[in-house]
Amino acid sequence: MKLHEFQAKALFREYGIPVPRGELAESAEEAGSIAQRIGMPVVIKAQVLRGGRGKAGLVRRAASPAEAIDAARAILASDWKVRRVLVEQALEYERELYLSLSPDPVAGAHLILASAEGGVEIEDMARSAPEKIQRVRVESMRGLMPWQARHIAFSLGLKTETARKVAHIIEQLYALYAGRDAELAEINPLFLLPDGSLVAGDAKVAIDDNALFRHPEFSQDSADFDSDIAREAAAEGIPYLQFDGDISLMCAGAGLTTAVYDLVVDFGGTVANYLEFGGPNYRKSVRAMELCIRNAPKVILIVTFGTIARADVMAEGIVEAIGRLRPACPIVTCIRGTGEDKAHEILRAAGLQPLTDTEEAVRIAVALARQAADREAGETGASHGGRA
Amino acid sequence: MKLHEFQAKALFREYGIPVPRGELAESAEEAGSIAQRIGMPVVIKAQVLRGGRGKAGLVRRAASPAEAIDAARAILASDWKVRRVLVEQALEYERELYLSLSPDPVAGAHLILASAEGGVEIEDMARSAPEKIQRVRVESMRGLMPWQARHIAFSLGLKTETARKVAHIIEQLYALYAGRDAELAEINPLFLLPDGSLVAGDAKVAIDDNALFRHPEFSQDSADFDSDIAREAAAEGIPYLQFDGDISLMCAGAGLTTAVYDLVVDFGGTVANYLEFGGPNYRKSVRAMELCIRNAPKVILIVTFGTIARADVMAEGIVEAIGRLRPACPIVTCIRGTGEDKAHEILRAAGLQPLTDTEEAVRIAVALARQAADREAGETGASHGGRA
Amino acid sequence: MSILIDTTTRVLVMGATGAEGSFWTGHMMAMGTHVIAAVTPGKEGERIGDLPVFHSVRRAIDARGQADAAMLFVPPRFTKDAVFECLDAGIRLIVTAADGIPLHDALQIRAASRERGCMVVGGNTSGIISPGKAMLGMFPYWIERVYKPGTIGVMTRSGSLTNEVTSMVVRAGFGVSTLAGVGGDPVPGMRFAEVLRLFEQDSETEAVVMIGELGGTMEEEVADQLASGAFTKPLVAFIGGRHAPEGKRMGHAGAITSGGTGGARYKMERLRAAGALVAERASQTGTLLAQALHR
Amino acid sequence: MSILIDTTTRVLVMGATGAEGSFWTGHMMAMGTHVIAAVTPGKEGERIGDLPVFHSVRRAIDARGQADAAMLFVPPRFTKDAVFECLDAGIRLIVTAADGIPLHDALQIRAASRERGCMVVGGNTSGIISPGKAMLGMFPYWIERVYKPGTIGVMTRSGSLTNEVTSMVVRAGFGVSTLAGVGGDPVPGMRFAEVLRLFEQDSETEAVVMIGELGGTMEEEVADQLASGAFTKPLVAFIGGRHAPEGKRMGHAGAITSGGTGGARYKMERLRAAGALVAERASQTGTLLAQALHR
Repeated sequence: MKLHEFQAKALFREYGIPVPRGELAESAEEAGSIAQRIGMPVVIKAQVLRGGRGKAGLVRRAASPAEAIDAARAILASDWKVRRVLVEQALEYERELYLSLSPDPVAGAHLILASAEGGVEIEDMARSAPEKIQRVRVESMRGLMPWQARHIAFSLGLKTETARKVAHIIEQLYALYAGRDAELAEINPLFLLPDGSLVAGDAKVAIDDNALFRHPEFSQDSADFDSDIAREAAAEGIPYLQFDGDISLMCAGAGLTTAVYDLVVDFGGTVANYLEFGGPNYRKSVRAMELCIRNAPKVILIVTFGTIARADVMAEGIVEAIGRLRPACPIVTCIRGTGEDKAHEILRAAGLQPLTDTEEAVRIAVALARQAADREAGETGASHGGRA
Repeated sequence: MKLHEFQAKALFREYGIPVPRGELAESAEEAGSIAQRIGMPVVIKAQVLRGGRGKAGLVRRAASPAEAIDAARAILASDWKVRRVLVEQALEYERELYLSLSPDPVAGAHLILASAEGGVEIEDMARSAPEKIQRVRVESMRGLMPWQARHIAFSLGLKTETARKVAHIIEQLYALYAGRDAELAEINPLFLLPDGSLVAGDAKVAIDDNALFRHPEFSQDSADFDSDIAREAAAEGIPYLQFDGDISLMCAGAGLTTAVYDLVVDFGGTVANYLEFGGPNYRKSVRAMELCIRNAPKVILIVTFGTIARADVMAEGIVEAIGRLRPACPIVTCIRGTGEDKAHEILRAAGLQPLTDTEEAVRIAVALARQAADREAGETGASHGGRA
Repeated sequence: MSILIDTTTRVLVMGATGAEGSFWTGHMMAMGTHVIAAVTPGKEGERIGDLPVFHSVRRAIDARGQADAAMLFVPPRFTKDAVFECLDAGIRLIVTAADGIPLHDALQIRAASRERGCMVVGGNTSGIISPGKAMLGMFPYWIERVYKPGTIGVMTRSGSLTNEVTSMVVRAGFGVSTLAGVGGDPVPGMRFAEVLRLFEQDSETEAVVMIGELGGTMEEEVADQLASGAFTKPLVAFIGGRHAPEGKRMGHAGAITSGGTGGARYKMERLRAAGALVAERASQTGTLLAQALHR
Repeated sequence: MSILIDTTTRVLVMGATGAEGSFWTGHMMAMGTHVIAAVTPGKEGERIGDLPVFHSVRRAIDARGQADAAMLFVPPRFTKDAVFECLDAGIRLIVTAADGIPLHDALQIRAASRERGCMVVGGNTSGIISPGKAMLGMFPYWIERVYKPGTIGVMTRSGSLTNEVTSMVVRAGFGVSTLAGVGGDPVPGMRFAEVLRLFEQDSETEAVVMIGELGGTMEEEVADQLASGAFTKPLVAFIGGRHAPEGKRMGHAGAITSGGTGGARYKMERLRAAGALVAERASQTGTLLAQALHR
């Protein structure tokens, strides 16, 4: 679960990591009055979870409350569906540093990365100038030792007093990362101000979804979903991703669904959504199909090869769903695994053709989607010319 | 730092370990009204740090407020100098269990001991029926794992529901022990009540003195010292033990002072106090001697053999102390180590005889103490007959 | 013998008293797995069929003798504790089915198992199976169709997709020596490279099929192994997520990329460059295998 | 060579920039100890005499090469961190003078050093010295009177008392091969039994003097070692606290007994029964030594 910048900065405050003065605004006017209160200049930053907001013009500087209002209005009106902006004092800095904590899956450890040259993507720096990155591995059973924070801070080539402050921030960032089960805690940039103090310019924190039961203080914010359907799927515990293509995937098993996604694209189709109803959700056919239908797909493609997720149970559910939901689009089924003979009987009885080969099923689904598109094109008079 | 039972039980409450209802009283009347409030029967328990209060009659049961007043009065009037009593509901129990956490210095671990037969001294049980004690070692870097608490609880031969509660109490006791840097956390007995619930009958917790800087919530209570002199010495950081003999030891180095104590007893003398003014305190001769004099000793015996604790500095301090305090008793000095030649000059100039052999110094001190005792006996007309 | 398990492996099952646990424990035993005890705190004295239940791993081992392996049907939030209970009892192979182990727990499990030289397989895995010998996990009972005994080692991050791919392997006339599901989590207890090391030494394994996907670096580690000559048998790889959009988590917690590394295409290139036969589609696996083994 | 240290031992000093630390570091070097670097965070670039100072142990080692040993003049509350910094850098012998290390820190230090097969001597110790060769710690500079080079190994829990006893050893005509102060804490990093194992193997050590006291089980462990035949040279023991009252802490944090075990008399009996020569008084040490070595 990725946190918004303003949420991450609230955590920073809790752990004693300095952040700029700032407040959250939901309207341009509110942004203006916050700017007034904080004092000029300010930065207006879109609170979105997607990367690249800077390049998209969603982080703007303002030298007056009026400019702040304009900037906030422009950001809130962008096609990124921005709901909130963070209005923050704009700081003059001498230098930008980089700090992060993330897991090291091979060692079963945590990894501290630090650089005296922040403000750029760490991946880019890792490629272009790896020697500028200091790394220290933190044993996961033991946790961070103070000497590790000191060693990394003093190895950045900073003045003694600055290095001591960096060491302290590393300890606090680790406390946050470990205490809140984060999968990432990053400060980029960490500003070094002319007076020698350090302030987190940005804040990226992602909490491990599997550990949310230990942290009831976090709740998925409705703004964090790609769509309403995605939010409903999450509430149901159904893995779901929103796309804008033609074919709704309603499959069982993450690996298989991903492979089917690849085949759809290989064969020239487009995906409306990724949806898994296997594992613990294999009795939720009706709910799964309901979510798929909401995308008005041209085809629903069902592929399963389950062990625990019984084919017959899923087939029954699918037939029930069709009866209740009466989807307008064709349904392609390729259901195998435990109880597949019975499943195939059930599907046949409901007038569906039980396929057994994944590639064949995907090809048929792509063909059906194309026919539907061509039909729509014919109906609306538009021509898809080049398409075969 | 040993905690009183009532302090330890307050910690138990904080960590969710059930304790009997109870309150602290400083007078017999107060004990009576607490008994009234809690309901009969009650137990009145002297709050003292010495062991053996049960055998000394300082734990008494009362069936009425009047009995409670009498019991409290008797306890407060005992020669144990009891200042406070804990008035607690007296519980009917089916069984007494034992639980403790303590360090394992060889393994560098913590040790959980548990027994389904509590209420007796664990050392006695370890000798007489070691098979009745369950032991689990807790790795000090990793801490207690829940499985360890379950394993030990389920190995006590209790009913499932009781075992689950014991496991929980073990986890909480460990949380207290680890979280507060305890050197001992013991529940003996842990009552199993007829309704299946568990309640800590007694509570022994000792906090590591060296870790008190991490726990400002604990402060040495004036009642916890053997004497006012001991309290003042502790405030000064001077290791001190109160005895009631004739010879004040004013030595440097724990091992050497202990060896001198042995020699005094070997040679027929008695010790008034153990006092170390070596290490960081070697410039505190005046303060050290002041504390010794308060015991009105028959001799002050000074033995040192210091490396960092410089002999000349100590000798100067001693001479200064004598000048300022004018002790009534003789002073025997055996000062060696760094700067000893200069030290001996200083002592000689002040009219003291600088000895260099520890045994000789102790023999002289014992002889002087005996002469003083004989003199006193002569003065008061009493006879010490048998003494040589 | 096969890698990791065979008919003589003495297995202890934790969480075998739940509905799912008892079903699969029964199935494991029916397939020949030598299960010696079940462990569920508070249930000592009960039995699952003939299988005695104990309060703790240590008590089970005291009563039944040392176990070589443990199968865990334990909820994710209790998995770390269960794994450490097994590690502390000296069990050297632990398979955990739990889907949803907290990341920091998984890191500690990984660290502890490495430190002791033990193997923890999973979480989020169907487990491991040496068809015809033993099984630790949840593999289909219509097993012969996709898990025929044979000489192909399979290692995988997926469940259903493995059924799909392995059915291709069988259709092409091969069988499976051992199938090891390392699981779909970002921090698996045992990594492909470690399984591959065992397959390299296994005289019953002629070639290996790896079913990987986007995210993480496990497939890259295998490419390094091939490139260094540490693995000398034919390796056929299928990598899911060639078209997965960046920054999206494709079902498995571990199936996500960011910043350009860990993509399926990149993995495929690395593997090809290191000498692996890489299938574009699952259906090609059998053909590539036949090609690799010159059949 | 002597046990633990000699002239070739490469030593790093932490906390050498403080008044006490710099004094004793200078003294260590004057006595021939091969000190290669000092470590004090924030002071890199400074020098103590010729000795360069570094921010961290790792930086010191990167610049000066691996250290064999570290001497810590670090306050007790920072000792755990300093010890781990040294252990993590692969330093195999660490001496810590700190008096007042928190108990739980000491337990973790002990566990970590055991796990890695390293030795942590102390806290609350004067350190170790092989007279004429090297010193890690704080031993008198009027050293020849009580620390003459020779063939007697000394191990002790005390400081001043050791000066007293060792002066008896020298007065009786002997000298010291190595003196190891394990310290007066209840959880010493290195225990008598572990020092004794080294003395057993040391060709330069003919006999050992142990200066013990009430509390703990270190002397009993030595008795076990003698009884089992694991130590074959003469051992002379002096145990302080024969008359110490129960439940009183006699100066050293570790010098306390309760419940009847750990008393000085009990230790003396155990040692005598195991074949040690046990001095009732410190002054007997030299005589017993002469008797043991038939001189």
